[in-house]
Amino acid sequence: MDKKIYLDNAATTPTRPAVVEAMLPYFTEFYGNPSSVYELSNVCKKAIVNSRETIAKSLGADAAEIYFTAGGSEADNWALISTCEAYKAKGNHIITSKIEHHAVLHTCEYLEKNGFEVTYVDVDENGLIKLGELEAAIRPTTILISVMFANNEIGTIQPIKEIGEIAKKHDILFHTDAVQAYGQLPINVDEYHIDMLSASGHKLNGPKGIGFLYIRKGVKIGSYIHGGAQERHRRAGTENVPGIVGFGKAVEIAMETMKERTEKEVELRDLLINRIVKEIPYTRLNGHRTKRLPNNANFSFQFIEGESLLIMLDMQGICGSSGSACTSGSLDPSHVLLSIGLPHEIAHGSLRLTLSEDITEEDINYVVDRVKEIVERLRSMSPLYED
Amino acid sequence: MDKKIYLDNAATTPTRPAVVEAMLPYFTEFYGNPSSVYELSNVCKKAIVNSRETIAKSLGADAAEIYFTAGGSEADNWALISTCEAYKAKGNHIITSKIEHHAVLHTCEYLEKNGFEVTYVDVDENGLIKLGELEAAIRPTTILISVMFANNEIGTIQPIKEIGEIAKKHDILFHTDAVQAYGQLPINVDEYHIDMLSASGHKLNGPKGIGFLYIRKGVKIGSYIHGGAQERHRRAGTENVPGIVGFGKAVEIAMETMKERTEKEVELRDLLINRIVKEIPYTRLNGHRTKRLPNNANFSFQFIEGESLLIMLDMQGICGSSGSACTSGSLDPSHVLLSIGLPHEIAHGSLRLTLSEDITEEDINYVVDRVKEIVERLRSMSPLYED
Amino acid sequence: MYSEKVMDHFSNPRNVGEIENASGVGTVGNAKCGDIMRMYLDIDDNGIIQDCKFKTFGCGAAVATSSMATELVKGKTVQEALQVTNKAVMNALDGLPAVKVHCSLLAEEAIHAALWDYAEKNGIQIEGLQKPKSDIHEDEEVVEEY
Amino acid sequence: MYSEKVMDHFSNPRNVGEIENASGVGTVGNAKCGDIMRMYLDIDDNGIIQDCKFKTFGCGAAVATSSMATELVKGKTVQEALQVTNKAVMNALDGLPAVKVHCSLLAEEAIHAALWDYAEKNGIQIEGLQKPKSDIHEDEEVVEEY
Ligand SMILES: Cc1ncc(COP(=O)(O)O)c(C=O)c1O
Ligand SMILES: Cc1ncc(COP(=O)(O)O)c(C=O)c1O
Ligand code: FES
Ligand code: FES
Repeated sequence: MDKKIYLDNAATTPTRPAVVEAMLPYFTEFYGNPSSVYELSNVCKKAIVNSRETIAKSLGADAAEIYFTAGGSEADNWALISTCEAYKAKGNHIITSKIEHHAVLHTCEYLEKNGFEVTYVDVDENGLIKLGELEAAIRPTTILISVMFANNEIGTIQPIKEIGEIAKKHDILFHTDAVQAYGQLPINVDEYHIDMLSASGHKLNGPKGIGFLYIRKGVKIGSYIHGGAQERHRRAGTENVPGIVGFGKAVEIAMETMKERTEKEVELRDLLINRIVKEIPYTRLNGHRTKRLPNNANFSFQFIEGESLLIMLDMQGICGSSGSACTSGSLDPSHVLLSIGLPHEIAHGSLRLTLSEDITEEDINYVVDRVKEIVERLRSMSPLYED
Repeated sequence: MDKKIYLDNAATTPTRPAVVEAMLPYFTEFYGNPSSVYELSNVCKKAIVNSRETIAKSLGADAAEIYFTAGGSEADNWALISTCEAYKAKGNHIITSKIEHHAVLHTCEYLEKNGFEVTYVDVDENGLIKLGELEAAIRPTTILISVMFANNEIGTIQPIKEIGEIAKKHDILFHTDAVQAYGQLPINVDEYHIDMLSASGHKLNGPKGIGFLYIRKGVKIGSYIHGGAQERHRRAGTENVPGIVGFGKAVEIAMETMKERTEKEVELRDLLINRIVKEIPYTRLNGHRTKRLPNNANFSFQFIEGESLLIMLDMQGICGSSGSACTSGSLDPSHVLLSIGLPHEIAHGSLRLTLSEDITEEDINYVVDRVKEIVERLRSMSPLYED
Repeated sequence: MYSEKVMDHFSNPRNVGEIENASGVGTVGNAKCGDIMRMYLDIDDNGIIQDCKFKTFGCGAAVATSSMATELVKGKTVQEALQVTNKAVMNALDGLPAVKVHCSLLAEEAIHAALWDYAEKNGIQIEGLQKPKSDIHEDEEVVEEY
Repeated sequence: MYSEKVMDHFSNPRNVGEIENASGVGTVGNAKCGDIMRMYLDIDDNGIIQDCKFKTFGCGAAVATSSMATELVKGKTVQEALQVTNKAVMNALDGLPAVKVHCSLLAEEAIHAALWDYAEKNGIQIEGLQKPKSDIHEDEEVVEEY
């Protein structure tokens, strides 16, 4: 296919050439195990220190508060499960939202099976968490609040600072899944009163299979992967040195380019949103109009189904994704779209397009034109659409 | 430094250039999230299938029984903790050995804190598990036996088939940590009655940060990392596609070259062992003389301490490691060396040299000469050595 | 993910549309995934299916199986059409991924529903045809193949 | 891991060896890591340390701190030698990794032990010197720095 317009940057991103470049020497040249004594390993040790410092700096954190993991899911599991273990003497209740990623929701279900209680706070029609409901859910036994920084499907950015303040006021730990927000939005863990934060390398043009959990000093959670003394005894396993180096490089670039990138993406995102909503009838934008990730657009087209739409877009060289999770083994429509109040059949026909800095205005116009055609075509095939 | 002889292949290995080559396209070209719908992702999906099949074949297993993890430690944690969770109705007792890797031992300690009982079976002076003791330790409540395939420090290969038979006879699940053995020894999960097996990519010239857990069909353990539907719903997290591809390639090469490599390594390992033991007084070989990994040699030199030895070897361009764990944050001497009966101060002066196929006879002779000089020098500085 | 045949029938679906005054119309939905399929049959006096059209709100597999199913029943007798099972449709499409098997059931059921409608309208009974459920629940465990 | 100064003193340790008929000899061990250090002092009639030698069974930091400690006490009075704390030795070596701080304590204690032996042999009391433990237990939590 000639054309390829990748608009699924919320699913994963290409690794930047400069990131791959930075990683390469650590495969074949500086391959030492960082725990070893010899010089070869010191190079690796230093490379890890550098990445850790770059990341810490990006969050206003201390290097000793950054713990590398295999990705966002592990970081989420760790934060939730180990907090419950460590603080169970204090209580057995945690609060989260209905629109968290499965890495949080399924971990909560697991915790529920193990004697913990979870309150899933509602969101409004824009996907914003209801702060009053959140605060009202707090019990004397509440040990953790976990709310995502920004949603992966609809892009809505939560009032993290306000949530952090509520947590702090009630002396409850606050974890945020920032897998989508990190690298896209400025984050300061002190300003937002964040105690733990999850992030993943492959969402910001870093490599797959690497992430981190920020753990504020004083938060006494144990290990989730037990074994060797890596990561200050808190996360066992030989360090993924190339992954850590690549992650550090990706963060460095993401922070440097954030401002410029955001400006460009917001402009094109808004062009995309405005044209689609105006030119295609029976269409709604999902997520908050302005409190949304700079690169996220999410639409529901009535009367059609997401997978068909995606395949047809793919045939036109456009990569997008859908709230419809048919293909990932589950047939339920997106829990996020249902939580913001969409009926099943409308949630079913949704399309998420997530931009990158490489997208041009021409791309966006091409995409809108194709989406229009395809939606029309699918509607003409739909038994629900009577024009 | 001119010379570099890397003899720490049990700690980690350089990633083969052919492996890096195989990975590269998956960073920048085929970067799709394998769970997505479009064609870009199908390439990734297929690449994962290929790696999975290569690995399954190498073990006589089914592709659907291989679950990718972030490394050996995660695989060990998963096997132990999730088995305990899934089978706790049957019992709360597990059996392991005293010389397991910390990824198993510390996980056992964690389980003990959570109501499980663990029997740590002794090994003999060669590091071989005592089968009689193992079988005698079985209780009606025993749900799992976990014994490593080969030891990472002293290289001793366990009678895995016999252990598997005992487990089978008593209808107990059998897990083996094969992180050191996989790629070095032929393994067949059916012949050895293995129900679960852990392995790690970076020990066989694959990338760091990728491993797998083999789970026999019918073993009903749940997830350890909860979240997305990846890995047949059993291990959440966006797949580390380049890592999986690299791991597959590394396994392919390791299996093809195993026979030849083993022959070469055994010959040079024996040259190393024979010269060191003969030419340096007050020296012992640790581990079984023949039932040992083809690339492993482990010595204790009386009156000297390991770290000093390692640094001096490094100055001569030789990378090795020591049972002494001073540098990894713990000051206790190796639990493995103590378990085979070494007194503290002798365990302290140990040296592990682990070969690769790139090592030559000339290298070995150079290494022996340097070790001789350095041991002599350190002894002359030692208050324990009165010549 | 999909075979070439599936992709072909998906991108160029045969027999999309409606039949006015059709001999039988059947609509079925899958409660689990929310997808819906409607089949129109034009059956002549000899009980031969002269034409068949469909409308589908569903995934790629749903569109492709609808399309293939219409092709398979055209020209067949009512009795023959009953043999067009979801397996037959899948085979004709060179298979479907395990998670997509239920989509092909939708096609089978839609044909049955249209035949049922035809039988009711004409006050006849078709041997072997049971009243189709309007919702397809599938209880088999879905296991992905690798 | 180690500073250049540590590496220098490790690779070329000063004052390795024994002093025959030393004025004072002290041996201390760290029960935790199993390492052992022995210091020999040659002290003249004015209480000036004329010579100092050591033998060490220990890690790189232990060797380097032994070596640096001997350098620091040589030529000093007994009272001055008491000021050669582990901190002073570490500073002179441009620091040590956190896990290696205890090794420098070994050096401090070994000097104290040798001074104690000297005092006992000569029936004198050295102000500020306490009977050294032969084993150093360190209870501080060891936290690695990144
Ligand atoms: C026997 C054994 N098990 C487990 C591990 C842990 O593997 P990884 O470091 O890949 O997590 C290692 C190596 O570190 C090992 O040698
Ligand atoms: C919000 C959110 N949390 C967690 C994850 C999981 O991250 P990973 O796939 O790196 O484990 C993702 C992406 O998959 C995400 O978007
Ligand atoms: S018809 Fe619903 S997923 Fe295919
Ligand atoms: S003296 Fe024991 S570790 Fe340094």
